Amino acid sequence: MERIDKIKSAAEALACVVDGQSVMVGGFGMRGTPNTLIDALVANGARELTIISNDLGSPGIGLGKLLRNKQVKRLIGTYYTWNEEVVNAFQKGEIDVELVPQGTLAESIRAAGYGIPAYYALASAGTELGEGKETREFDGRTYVMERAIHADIALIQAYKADRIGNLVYCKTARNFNPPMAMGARYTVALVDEIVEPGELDPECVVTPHVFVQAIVKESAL
Amino acid sequence: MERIDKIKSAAEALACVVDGQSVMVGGFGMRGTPNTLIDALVANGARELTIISNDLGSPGIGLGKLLRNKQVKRLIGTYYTWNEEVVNAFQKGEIDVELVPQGTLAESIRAAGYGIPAYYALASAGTELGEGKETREFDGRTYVMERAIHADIALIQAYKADRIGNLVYCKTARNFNPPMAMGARYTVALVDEIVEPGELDPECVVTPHVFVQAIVKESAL
Amino acid sequence: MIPELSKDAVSNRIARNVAKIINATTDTCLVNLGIGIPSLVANFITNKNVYLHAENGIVGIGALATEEQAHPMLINAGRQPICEAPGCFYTDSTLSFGLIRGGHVDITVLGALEVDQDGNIANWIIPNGKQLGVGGAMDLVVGANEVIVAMGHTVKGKSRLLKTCTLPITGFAEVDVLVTEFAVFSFAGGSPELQDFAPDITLDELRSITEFSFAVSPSCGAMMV
Amino acid sequence: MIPELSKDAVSNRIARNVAKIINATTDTCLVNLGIGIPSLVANFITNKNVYLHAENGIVGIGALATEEQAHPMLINAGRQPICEAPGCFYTDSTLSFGLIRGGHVDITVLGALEVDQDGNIANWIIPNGKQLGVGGAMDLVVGANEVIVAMGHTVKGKSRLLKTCTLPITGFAEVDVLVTEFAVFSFAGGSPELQDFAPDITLDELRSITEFSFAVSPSCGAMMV
Repeated sequence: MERIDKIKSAAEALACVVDGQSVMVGGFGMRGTPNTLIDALVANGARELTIISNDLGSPGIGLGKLLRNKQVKRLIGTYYTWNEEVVNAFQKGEIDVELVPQGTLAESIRAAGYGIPAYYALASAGTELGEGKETREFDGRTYVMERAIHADIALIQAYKADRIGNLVYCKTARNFNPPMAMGARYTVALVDEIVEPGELDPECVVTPHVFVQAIVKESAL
Repeated sequence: MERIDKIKSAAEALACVVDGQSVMVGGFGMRGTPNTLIDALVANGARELTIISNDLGSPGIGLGKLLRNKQVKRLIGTYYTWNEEVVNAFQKGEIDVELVPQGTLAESIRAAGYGIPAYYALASAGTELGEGKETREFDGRTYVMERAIHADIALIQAYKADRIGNLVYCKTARNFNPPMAMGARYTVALVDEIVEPGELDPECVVTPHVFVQAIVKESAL
Repeated sequence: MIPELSKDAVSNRIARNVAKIINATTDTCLVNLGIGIPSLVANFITNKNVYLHAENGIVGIGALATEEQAHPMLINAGRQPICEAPGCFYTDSTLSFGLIRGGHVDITVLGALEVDQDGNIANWIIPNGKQLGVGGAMDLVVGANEVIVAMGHTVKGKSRLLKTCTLPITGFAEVDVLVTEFAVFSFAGGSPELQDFAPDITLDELRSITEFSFAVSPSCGAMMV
Repeated sequence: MIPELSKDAVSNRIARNVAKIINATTDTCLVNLGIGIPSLVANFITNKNVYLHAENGIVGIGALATEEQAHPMLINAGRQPICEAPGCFYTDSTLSFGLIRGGHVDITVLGALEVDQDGNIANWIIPNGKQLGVGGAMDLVVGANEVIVAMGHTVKGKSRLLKTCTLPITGFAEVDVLVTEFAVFSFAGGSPELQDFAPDITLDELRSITEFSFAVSPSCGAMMV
């Protein structure tokens, strides 16, 4: 049997996204954000989405486009101060926002990929963000139980892929992309360059091909 | 202030080990086992040690030396069939052996490094190895609660270090070495080669210098 | 008469029949090969969408290495020297088992001491025996989507295919397929159903060396020998 | 009279006095620099055993980058372009926060909205305000061994050093040191003790813009200005 081809156009790769799904999107402060895939998601038009991401870009930029296009129902993330439209929409009750400590967000997504249903963390215990979470003492300190955060789809950005989907990243554009690749059922990676299997150093692969279902090459490059 | 020098002889690096401590030792099937550091631990002579490792090498070889030298009180690991002296000593009641599923061992050590006191895993639920462990249902399946596994000292093997302690590994000699570097208070890395800071690709560092307190260069090389 | 096969013949026959199942998969497929007979399966994989995983930290195992090819730091979970396949990658034990625990391993091929009619598997300890080690077996049986057991049909003339396991259990009702040198059973329906058996044995002979009862699939055919 | 300092002067003065504390450490020291004033601290670090961490995934930050030095994919947690220090490494958000949660970060320098006399810190939300984001603040205050708060002493003439925080708390009794443009307080004893204050302000003036009561260290000296 011939090798399955994971390389697709952005539109093809996102054709399966439908209303109401949860979508993890990599990036931190506009680095490592898969903008071309976000554009394809805007074109796809799926609504009522739950977006799981560190931030929501800036007004009308990056993930901010999804909010302007009314595709967002709920946000799970850490920092929306960079996009005042999120703050406004939240205060008007137009969207739900679940703020999660940044390390908890990363670890809960990783837990989903690693088959861990729940773990304990110190962050947020006793604070407003920890309200409603089950607590438990270990060695004299109070922890909250955190559940794994799964998603239907992950949209990530990487520097290079090999043809089967192994990925490497560039500097601080790595951020949430590797755990998100693991936390979703279906991961689309936007990359600057595609090479043959064997051309990436097997000691330096950051995201294994196992976690990547579709590869989209950045078209402007 | 001058930069602190982490490069030491094996004897210097292990001088702090005393009776009764817990020592994590990297390696799987004799690859990635820091043999020169094990020899130094034999020379140090500390007794009543708890050794946390995947296996115990072969009779009289690798970690098997510690057993012959009567330095071991307790083993926490996954697979001792390769060393019949462990099986014999366990059956005679000379040492305690706590068998842990291999993935649980790795994850519990990693949890120690990541500040996670406990998490839930499927492996061993309902089996003899799961006896006495707290259980809990998530989404209809029964999990056991696993606690982080900490150690006083980790002895690991890597391929190259830079002078401040960033490490890269060689092929399947990597195995338990990276999580163990994180799970102990004091980590000694045995390496084949030492380079200057900046000579390792910052995208490819596997164990960050933060986790390495002493570097020992393999003397035979 | 039940043929007496050499140890090598048993191992190779089992490995080839396991490989046949894996080669027939049609999507990308991540496969973990355990210690012993399972590691031989690597030599018979021809499907380009199959990637082989060893829990000591590699995905993308090629064939077992010859003495000239062997690299001192490159082994499988059974400590055998192996080759790299293009696109392979190395990882530590944490991610290696994250692949398993997280359900990303499609198939695991494991040796066993006993399998019973409920699909229970025992393969981690013989109390007071010479085996003391669970390795990755408990992680694999619960984590992998499909569990294929590869083991010799009998030990010292006694069936290892039992009504009820006598040894401590590794995983409950986790066996999906059981391949011995004489038969391939599926547990898809919750109890063993014969899928294929060896042309050098009769069905009656097979029953005589199999303690558990089994159904016979309407499409039952011949194993590769 | 209390001097009116420019925003830049406030920021730089605070950053220099935080750096002074960090430069005085004698072991290897991993330091996380938060958004805003804390990120300026990078420019004043001279101790070779200090390594700077940004939670978006780098350890080994050099100075803030000039326009010519800036790399499009290299920023700190405040989205500012930065330089690499030799021996730096990149990681993902998981390990980056493992360093924090696991207690491997020796010092975190954080901005804040309010600090109170019990060492509570509020810095993640202004209800119905323009700030909606916790970022890494909650992970940092509980994970880092030492929490240094770097913030302007007042906002619109009102003290941010309060008897009791009015905003939702980020972490309870976690503040170890508080540095403003006019004073350095230690919370080692559980309540604020003045360590140093600015030469351009009197102790009475300092009390007049500080809501919480504080002790004065016997060795109290002058801040760097």
